[in-house]
Amino acid sequence: MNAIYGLFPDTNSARRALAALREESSRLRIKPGAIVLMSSEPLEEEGFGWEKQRTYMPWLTPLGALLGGAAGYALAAFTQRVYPLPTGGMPLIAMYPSGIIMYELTMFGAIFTTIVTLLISARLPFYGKRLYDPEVTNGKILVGVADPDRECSGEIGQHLQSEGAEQVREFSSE
Amino acid sequence: MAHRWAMVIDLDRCTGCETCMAACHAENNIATVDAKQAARGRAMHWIHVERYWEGEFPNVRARFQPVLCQQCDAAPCEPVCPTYAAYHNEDGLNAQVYNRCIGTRYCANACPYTARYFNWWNPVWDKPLQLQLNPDVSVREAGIMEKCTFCNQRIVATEIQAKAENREVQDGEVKPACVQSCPTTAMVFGDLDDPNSQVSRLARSMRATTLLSELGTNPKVIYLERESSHGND
Amino acid sequence: MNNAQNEKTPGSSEGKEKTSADRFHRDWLVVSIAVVGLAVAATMWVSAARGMLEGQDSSPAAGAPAVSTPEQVPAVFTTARRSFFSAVQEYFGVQGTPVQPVQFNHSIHIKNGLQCAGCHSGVTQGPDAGIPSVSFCMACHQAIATDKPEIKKLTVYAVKGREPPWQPVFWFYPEVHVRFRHAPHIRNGIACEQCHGDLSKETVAVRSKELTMNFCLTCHKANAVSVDCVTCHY
Amino acid sequence: MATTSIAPEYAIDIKPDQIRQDLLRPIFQTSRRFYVLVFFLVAIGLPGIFLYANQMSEGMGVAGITRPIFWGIYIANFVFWIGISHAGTLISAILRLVNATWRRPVTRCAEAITVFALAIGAQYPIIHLGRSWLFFWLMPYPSERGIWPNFRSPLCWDFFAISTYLTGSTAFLLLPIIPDWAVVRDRASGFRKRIYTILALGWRGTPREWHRLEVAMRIMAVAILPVAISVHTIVSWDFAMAPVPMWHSTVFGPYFVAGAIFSGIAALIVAMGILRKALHLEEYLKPSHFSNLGKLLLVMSLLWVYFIFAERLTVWYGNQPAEMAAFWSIQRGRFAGLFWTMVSCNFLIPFPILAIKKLRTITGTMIASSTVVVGMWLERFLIVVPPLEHKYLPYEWGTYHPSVTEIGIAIGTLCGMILLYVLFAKLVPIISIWELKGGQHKKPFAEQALSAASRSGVHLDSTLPSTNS
Repeated sequence: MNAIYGLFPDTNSARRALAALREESSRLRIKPGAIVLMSSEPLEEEGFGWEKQRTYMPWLTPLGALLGGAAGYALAAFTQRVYPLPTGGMPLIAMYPSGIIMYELTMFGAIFTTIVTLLISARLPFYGKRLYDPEVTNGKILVGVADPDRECSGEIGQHLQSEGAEQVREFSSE
Repeated sequence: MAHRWAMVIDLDRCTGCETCMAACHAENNIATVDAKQAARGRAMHWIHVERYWEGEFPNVRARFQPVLCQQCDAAPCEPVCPTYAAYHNEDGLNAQVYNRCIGTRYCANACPYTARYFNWWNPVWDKPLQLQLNPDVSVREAGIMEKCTFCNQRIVATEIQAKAENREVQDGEVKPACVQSCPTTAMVFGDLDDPNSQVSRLARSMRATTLLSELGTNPKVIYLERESSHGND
Repeated sequence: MNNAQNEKTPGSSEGKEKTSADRFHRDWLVVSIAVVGLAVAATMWVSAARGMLEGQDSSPAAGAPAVSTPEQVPAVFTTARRSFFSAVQEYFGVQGTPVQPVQFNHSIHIKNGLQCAGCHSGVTQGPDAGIPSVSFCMACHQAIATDKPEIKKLTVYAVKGREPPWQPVFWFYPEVHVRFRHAPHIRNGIACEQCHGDLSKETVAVRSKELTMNFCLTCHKANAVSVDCVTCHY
Repeated sequence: MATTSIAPEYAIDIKPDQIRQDLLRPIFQTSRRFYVLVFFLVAIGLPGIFLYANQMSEGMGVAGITRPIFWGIYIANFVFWIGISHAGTLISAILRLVNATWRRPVTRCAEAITVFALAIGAQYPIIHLGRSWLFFWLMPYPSERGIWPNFRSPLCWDFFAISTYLTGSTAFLLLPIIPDWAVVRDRASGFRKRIYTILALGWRGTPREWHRLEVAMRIMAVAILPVAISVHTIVSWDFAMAPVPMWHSTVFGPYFVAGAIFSGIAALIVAMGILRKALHLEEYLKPSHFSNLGKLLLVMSLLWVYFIFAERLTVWYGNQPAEMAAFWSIQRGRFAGLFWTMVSCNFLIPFPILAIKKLRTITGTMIASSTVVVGMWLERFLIVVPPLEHKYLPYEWGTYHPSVTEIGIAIGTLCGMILLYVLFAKLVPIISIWELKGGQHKKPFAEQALSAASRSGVHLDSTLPSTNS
């Protein structure tokens, strides 16, 4: 993968660069989803695409919780039947204790699903080589284009430069 | 054929001779501890005789009450054990499975009678005293909870014998060591499910009572109160 | 906790500061290891000494003054494991392979028409199957196969009037607290080989089946016998 | 989008570069004091391990517990540490949910207390076992015996509750550290760089990563609260489910939870105070933070007094002989000194300090918190021991004195906890760098994340939305 990107000192210039790239995307032959943004803190302001982010996580978590609860009941019920001990006429599967186990496993399911969903949907962990610049954690905002068209990459670089990029760099995974 | 093993102890007959304690120690391989440990409360007696004084000096009278695991029907020790080491079997025994015990000691806390004993150390016998250990009963090691089993080894042996002879276990056939050794026959052991057993008849006595009955543990050790405590003394 | 020391040290060149700091760190490392080692040794010593005292105290004869000298400390029987290694072995249920004093050949005896209970006579009566005494063996072997080397070994034991130290093949660690009774199993028609394997194919008995709890439970459940814990564990 | 203004007393007016420099300093610079501290903690704590090994080889007899006091300070410590663990996640989750902007410098050091106190506290049920090496029988796993744990036992509930809470709070602590580890990764070199590269999971800071992290943290904040409550309720049921006089009480659940939060806040204030001095975080942990947490501590102190009053009054009115024996031994007997020390530590001393605004300074809250931590340990001790000494049958009463083994192990675990915390503060920025920066000029993330998520269409497949808006 190749990329060209600029490092911006503040949100305003980064936002302008983003807007410019989006506007000119067809002319610069930028593929959909190829514009890359990286920052050292969440950029929740308008113009950074935050409003377009969407995840199934709030739906998957209750699902995981349900699965956890069901597993809790299955565990409590199954294990009691495996080795049925005399209960003196009381139900073999004790209701309140099973409820407590179910409750804890419900919460465990929810928490576990959330963690797994986070890692999968954020594509973490990833240890291969991919577009990144350590300047990001210095507070710079990285705006760039992945796999730019070879003829247009120079122009993209100029755009980035003109919108206030401190540096324009190129990245190649080879 | 399920049973409901129970014991009746007639307090009028108990003389406090503590033969039951000695018999229990011999039968069940109960570890002895030294004086220092005993003073710290670590002596183990599955059955022990409690002494009360009645009346004002000099007109006092000693009263005795043998206390052992009450083999509760609703035993507080059972549900709290995380490994099912304390559980109830079909014969109504409040059983303790040594090999399942991991030593949480929760059952001992839950037991209102403090009838459970913990092996604080590995038991020690001077050689050749180990030769008198009962081979029918295991020797418990450190970290394990133990308590009166109603001499389960005798119950099992009797049941096996009865089965070999193709008959039912007779009333009075099973005798735990304490019952067997009691010189005044203050203790009677038997099946509470059998309405004609001696235990059942005595348990229907007007004098029948249980220890800490207000706790609802429903013990299967039934004490026959002293006549004298009704004012006949 | 862990910063700013460098700020406080008087200004000097970077390199010099670093070497002195390095030496400092190394010194501390040495001293730390030394003192930690000492702490370990001291604790172990204290606990060992205390353990010895406790061992004496908890023996019933501790009250007697005579036991204070080491040679008079009575040999004791205890459930404590002999060593850490044996405790680990027991924890993992390692039983090892027994080495028998005499290479007893089961298959020959069975081929010659002997029954298991003929020699292991306790099996129909009590908990233990039992091993016949050497005199029982000699009843036949005074006359039969006296020239075989193993029989000669056996004869030596018989002449000395001592039992060969047979090693158990099927046994449980005390910790499992199993009280197994042979007699009821035999009475209910359980064949010996169901638990002990086919001895007619073995010479010296080997542990051909692992007698785990699952092994017992499978059979007990299949035959609708009690699986109550205190049927076996007490 | 409007930005919320932050009250001036909480505003941290430091440049991002300076923030990074301040917060990363402990990671890259190691002082002598760090080595001295670690050395002493190891030296003092190590005997605990050997005492425990000795206890396993000799038997539980080396501990002071005896019949009928089968539980001693092992269980008191267990409850105490689990209580301390309610410092972080609970407080941090509540503050996150109510969008308290002043929480930002506080959350991570609080969450770290949770994780480590829980890890230490969870050792105690194992340490106190007669046969510790079989502790895994408390866990449900298929075995050839076909016997599973008894789900009716509160100890089994403990296992589930603590493992859920430990998983949740560890995630709650670790997830927001990932971006900070990325910061360290980009500055480190050599061996350290390799370690932090692994820890940072390849974090880059794309909008997708940030968004998922923030949604996850919001969900976690909601999910961890009921878990935290349930954990200490279940710990209280270890006692309340046994028919022991003074244990068998319905008030124990909320009473323990309140006590846990109480001791947790106190431990947090103590830890913050020490961190502030040791790591020179005066610019970050301001007096207003201590004052705010002090107010919270004040509320919990009052709640604690209310609960202990309710607990004792009902026992006293009930006047049951068995309960009264334990009751009087605490109020007037052998434990009276400890009881009144506890009341002083938990209420009489901290109340005026925390209630009077002039005294609610950093020093003031530190003093109050220190006494509360001591007082809450005494409370746990008084819950465990006196009732066991006075059960139903008077001829079974006994006395309990902790032994060297028990005290040594207690000290060992305390040192272990501090050591873990010191190492954590050394390896991880103890204040979240990105959250601190984010909090300086923006609306709290959670609200925004959710409103953003709800407004837009599902978009899972790109790092940034395409341009056709």
